[in-house]
Amino acid sequence: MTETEKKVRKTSFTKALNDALDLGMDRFPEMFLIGEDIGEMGGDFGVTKKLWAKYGGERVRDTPLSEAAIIGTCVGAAMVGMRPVAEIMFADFLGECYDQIVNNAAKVHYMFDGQFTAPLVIRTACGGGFGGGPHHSQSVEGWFMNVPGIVIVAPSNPTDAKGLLLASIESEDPVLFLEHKALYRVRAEVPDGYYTTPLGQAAVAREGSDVTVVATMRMVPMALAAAEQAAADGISVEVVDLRTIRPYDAETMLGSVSRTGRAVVANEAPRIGGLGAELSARIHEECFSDLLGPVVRVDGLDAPIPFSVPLEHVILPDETDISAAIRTAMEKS
Amino acid sequence: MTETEKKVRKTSFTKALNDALDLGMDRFPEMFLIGEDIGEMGGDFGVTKKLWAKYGGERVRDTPLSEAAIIGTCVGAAMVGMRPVAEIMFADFLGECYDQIVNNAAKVHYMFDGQFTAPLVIRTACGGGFGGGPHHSQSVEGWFMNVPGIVIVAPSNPTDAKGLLLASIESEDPVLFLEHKALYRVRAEVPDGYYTTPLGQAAVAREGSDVTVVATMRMVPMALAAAEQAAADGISVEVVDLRTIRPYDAETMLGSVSRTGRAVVANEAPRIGGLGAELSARIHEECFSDLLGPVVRVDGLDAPIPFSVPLEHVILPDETDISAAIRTAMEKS
Amino acid sequence: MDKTTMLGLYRDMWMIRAFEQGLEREFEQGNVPGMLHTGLGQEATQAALADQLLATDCFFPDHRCHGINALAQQRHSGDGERIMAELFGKATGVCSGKGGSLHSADPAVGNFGDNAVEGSYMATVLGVALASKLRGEPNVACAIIGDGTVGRGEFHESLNMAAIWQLPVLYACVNNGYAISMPVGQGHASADIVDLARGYGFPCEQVDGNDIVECHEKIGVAIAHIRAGHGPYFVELKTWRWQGIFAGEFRPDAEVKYWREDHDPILMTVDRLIGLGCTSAELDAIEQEARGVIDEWITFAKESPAPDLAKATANVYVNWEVTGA
Amino acid sequence: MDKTTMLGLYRDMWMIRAFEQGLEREFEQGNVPGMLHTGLGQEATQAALADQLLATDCFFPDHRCHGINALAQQRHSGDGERIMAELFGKATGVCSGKGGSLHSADPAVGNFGDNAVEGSYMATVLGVALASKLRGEPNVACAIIGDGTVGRGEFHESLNMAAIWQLPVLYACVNNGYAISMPVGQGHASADIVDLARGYGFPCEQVDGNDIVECHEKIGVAIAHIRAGHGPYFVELKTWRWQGIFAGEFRPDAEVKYWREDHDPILMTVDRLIGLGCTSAELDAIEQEARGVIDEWITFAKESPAPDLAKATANVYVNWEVTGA
Ligand SMILES: Cc1ncc(C[n+]2csc(CCOP(=O)(O)OP(=O)(O)O)c2C)c(N)n1
Ligand SMILES: Cc1ncc(C[n+]2csc(CCOP(=O)(O)OP(=O)(O)O)c2C)c(N)n1
Ligand SMILES: [Mg+2]
Ligand SMILES: [Mg+2]
Repeated sequence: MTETEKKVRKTSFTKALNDALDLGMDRFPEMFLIGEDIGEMGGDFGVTKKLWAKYGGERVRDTPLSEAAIIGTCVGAAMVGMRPVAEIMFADFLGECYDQIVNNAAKVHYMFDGQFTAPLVIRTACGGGFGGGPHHSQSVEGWFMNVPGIVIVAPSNPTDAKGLLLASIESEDPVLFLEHKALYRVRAEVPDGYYTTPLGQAAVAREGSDVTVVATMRMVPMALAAAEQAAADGISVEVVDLRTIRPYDAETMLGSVSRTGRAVVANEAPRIGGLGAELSARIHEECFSDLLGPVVRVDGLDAPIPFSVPLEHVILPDETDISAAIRTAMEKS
Repeated sequence: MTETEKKVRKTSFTKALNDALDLGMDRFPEMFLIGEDIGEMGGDFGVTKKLWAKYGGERVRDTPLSEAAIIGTCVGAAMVGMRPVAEIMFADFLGECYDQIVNNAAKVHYMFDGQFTAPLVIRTACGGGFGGGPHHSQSVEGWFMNVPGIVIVAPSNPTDAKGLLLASIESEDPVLFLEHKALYRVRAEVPDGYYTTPLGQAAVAREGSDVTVVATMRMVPMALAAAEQAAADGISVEVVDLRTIRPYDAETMLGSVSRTGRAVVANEAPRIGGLGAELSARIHEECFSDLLGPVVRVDGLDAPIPFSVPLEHVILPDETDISAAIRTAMEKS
Repeated sequence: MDKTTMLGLYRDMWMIRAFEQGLEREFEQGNVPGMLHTGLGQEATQAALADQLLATDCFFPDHRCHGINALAQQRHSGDGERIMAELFGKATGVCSGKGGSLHSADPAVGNFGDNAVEGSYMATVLGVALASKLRGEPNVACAIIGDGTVGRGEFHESLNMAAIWQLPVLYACVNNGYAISMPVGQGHASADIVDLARGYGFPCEQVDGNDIVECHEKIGVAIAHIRAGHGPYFVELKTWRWQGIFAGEFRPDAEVKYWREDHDPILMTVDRLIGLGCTSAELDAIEQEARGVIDEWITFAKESPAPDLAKATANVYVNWEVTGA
Repeated sequence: MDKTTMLGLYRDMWMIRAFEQGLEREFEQGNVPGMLHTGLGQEATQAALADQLLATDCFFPDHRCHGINALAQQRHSGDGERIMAELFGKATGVCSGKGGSLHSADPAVGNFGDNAVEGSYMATVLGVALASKLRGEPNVACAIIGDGTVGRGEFHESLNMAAIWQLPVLYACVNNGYAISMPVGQGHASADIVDLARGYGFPCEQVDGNDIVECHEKIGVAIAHIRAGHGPYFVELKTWRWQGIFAGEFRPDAEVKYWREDHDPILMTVDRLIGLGCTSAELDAIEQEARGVIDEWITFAKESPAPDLAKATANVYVNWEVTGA
């Protein structure tokens, strides 16, 4: 936190994001919100509630179903110094504006050699677990991991959500801000007022000495629960919450693994070519001699996400999978 | 090869692909070609030359600049049993039809539980090294690595190019077929007539015993050159040409590394979140006890690809980088 | 329209309404997972389409199309209950529960499934139509799209490509006045979607989507045109959706009254049928019969088993097996 | 149009032609890396735009827009040679050689750079225009797009959004008859792009893009309309490109003759200027002067150093450094 201690109050993830947007809109006259049904309706998940009434339709801008135009508008506005924050209703729809993100937002700063910046934020609801089916449940960080120029932020709790969103709004780089749908209702103590949580820095969510679990978003509370369980079995688990996925905080992650000698990386997306691949590779490459055994990946099965809830449970990883991975990490070493 | 030995003749990569398309069009009445300027003009890189004259405009179909509609058309046609082969002029433009590939082509078979298949092929020219700049030079396999349901094929030589393209045309699964621009003019002995090279199978391009280099596309000839160099220094390098990137042939790769105990993975895309991450993670995880040292990744720097040729050389990996990686792999163990 | 046809459509509209009302009830009770969008209020549009599309045609339903899905399933395959079961995520569903409300398909009845990325099938439909054309088959490929979905770039790519290739595509644009909370006239340069479609040079027709007679006739004309090989056709069906989720709160009372009371597609048909000599009792019986069938479907869906867990990793690829973690 | 204005535009057209011809020569000699598309034959469209867009306006040039880039650079910053240097990939280029022909930008002169994914800036332009609108600045945001580029879905998304928000966007559609090898009438439902634009309800104008007087006047009207806050404007500029790469082979002789001989924008202007009393010698001098300037620019570009290799990893992120492998 960049400012002095604040009063805290129990706040939901959704409300924490809403507060961040409100504080940002208040502080930055160049900021505006844009997306489908974010105005009077307050957004599909309620994250922009009341902001339309407070800031008006010019700055809280409802759009048609034109995802490419939404992101293009953000890039253009950002190129001339505005601070647009877009909402793409479901992360699954980022395919509609993939070009705008990858070839435009992520590259204008570089290809014109610094003459433009693209200080925009794309907020989007991701993740499964609620019977949303194949087009409303995906974890999309893997789609963007190989794209230099983009920042990917992925909070796991309300406190970080607020601080990271404000840091994203302040960021001169384009940010893809992932909001896991299963976290929206989670409540925690969130400081009042304006504060930022720095981008590119992981947090040690729990200290431990036997094995490091590196996790993101909904995998973090699951990892913490698994850690609690493991503690009962005498295994001390350190949980690293990555918070920013790209560029990620290798130092904290590698430092932890060097100490524990064992690592689990947990992520909701399919295994092959996902975030877990990058983290596992990096840990192995840089902690090779410290590792007591191979890194264990926890992730979704290599399949789309089915509608039927019991089938969805087969595909998505959970606390049990993390517990099993912790055991494997202990056994293999 | 699935058929008996053929007469071979020196053929360019481009011509090998052209032959494959011709043979496919001849054999499969359900096959058609679709894309920008693929008709009378024969495609931006000449891969569809003469096919318009031979098969006519109904089956060799020029389109407007509508990448999403091109791929959508392919998916729809494939769902009713056609075998469309699309050309997306530059891989960089796949962002325009990302949704169609990821949410449609890759998922129709799964989400409707097998009632449809999507036997389509998307051919596209990828890769850098010719001053194409940030929007005509990208390696895009990383964009699709985390997408279950899609097959990614990436030939490194004319012989494979032909056989893999015919196998892709035969495939009931949707195939993203990557053609590295720097390979188009490469010539090799290519068998006459129809043959397929199986998808999902890597090839050992050179046998060796000290270190395994796993490479794709243009990195394969570079790896072979580096291997030749290394041989002069007494290092025996095995080169595995992955050929299919998703699903990839773990068995061949892991088998090789188990024997050599050392691995280099070489890929032209930026390092973070790229193909190399998946391969490095997998090798470490599965060959942990056989590895004499950490896997070394060779890839592009984490940046877009600049226009200026000397700058582009800074970003893209080459033979020298592979040689250096081989040395590192030998030293670190 | 003759009385028999109208009675058939009346019955079909009741099937849709009963389906959606039953579903809504089950959803509220927590028996239907995921999200729910219903076609309540839009029954005429769906009944008119379902009545005229053949099993050999193709339609891409949108998120409010349970009704047309069920009618097609019932008519061409005799097992409408499998659409209901799909929405419950059951093994007996048309996609074994893997698709759900937003992805129910059965090619045997011409149902090519929704794509929950709204509008993406405006591109897909081109391929189905092109295949028909290349094969010389007289099939119609129909994309059912909402007014909001017209915002997507694929709208332009699709209409343009259908035009230049003269593809057998029927665009059935269900203009119910809103995209979630966005009024059609605010989200588009024109509240009349045909205005955006006319530039492509093929016939565009605006229809009262709650008037079953007009719907049926105009869709019939469009289908005949397409089937005869004369290329694409755009029909805008002006209607209104009951479902209040999100958008409900923003709609003026007078508008609600007009559409729900004065211009309800079923009530309008009742008036017509009475005029053709039907009795209230006769019409009530049709409603009750529809409700009875739907109740049976719901029972079937509820009592059906969940899918075998092995289904979770089935059919990712044709040529490769996906195995557990 | 008065003689002074016309002479200025005549000079500008020669600057463009000399630039492109010089570039073409250097490209053939292997001095210019990458790909090359030229604006030869389309000089009037670019000169007319360059003359009326201010440094505080914004334009997104396409791949044939070296000319307008150079004119804007020259007029507003006095260093047109930096556009040439960019095409040679040199340190002195407007983007230090990182952008090249397809990505030359300098916001100080209103040049927001090409996006080599054709048409993607039809979306970007909305944001620049929206910013002007929100800030109450009377700036015009212009997207220069080819006829082929109209195929992209963003065409629809952009025109629709510009319309509903009444954004200050000038769509300058350079219809040169082909997209690589695709004739405009085969790639689109209409060979007249305005037909596809009219549905959005803002003014659309079709212009002889080789007639500098008509171009200048009609673009002037459009810009005045936009600057006055009356929302978007679409201008279709009918022209023809000389460049034969790929497409050349497919164009009928009569068409080539018409555009290159009978309807060349420079020759047409010569006739007009002679009519206004200019002498051949006077006009020749203008041509020679332009050629001289361009030769200097080429020399400058060739003699400029390659970019510092450290540039390769500069400006990936604002907040993070990217380091070597
Ligand atoms: C590409 C895309 N953007 C946004 C959504 C979220 N969404 C689902 S339905 C809907 C409104 C669609 O409006 P319309 O097409 O008019 O259909 P209606 O619900 O009114 O029948 C939206 C925005 C989506 N599914 N896909
Ligand atoms: C999205 C996309 N698709 C394809 C291309 C390849 N391409 C470059 S220029 C061009 C033709 C563009 O035609 P038009 O807009 O008419 O411009 P012209 O070259 O005729 O001036 C194409 C297809 C591209 N750059 N971007
Ligand atoms: Mg609607
Ligand atoms: Mg053109």
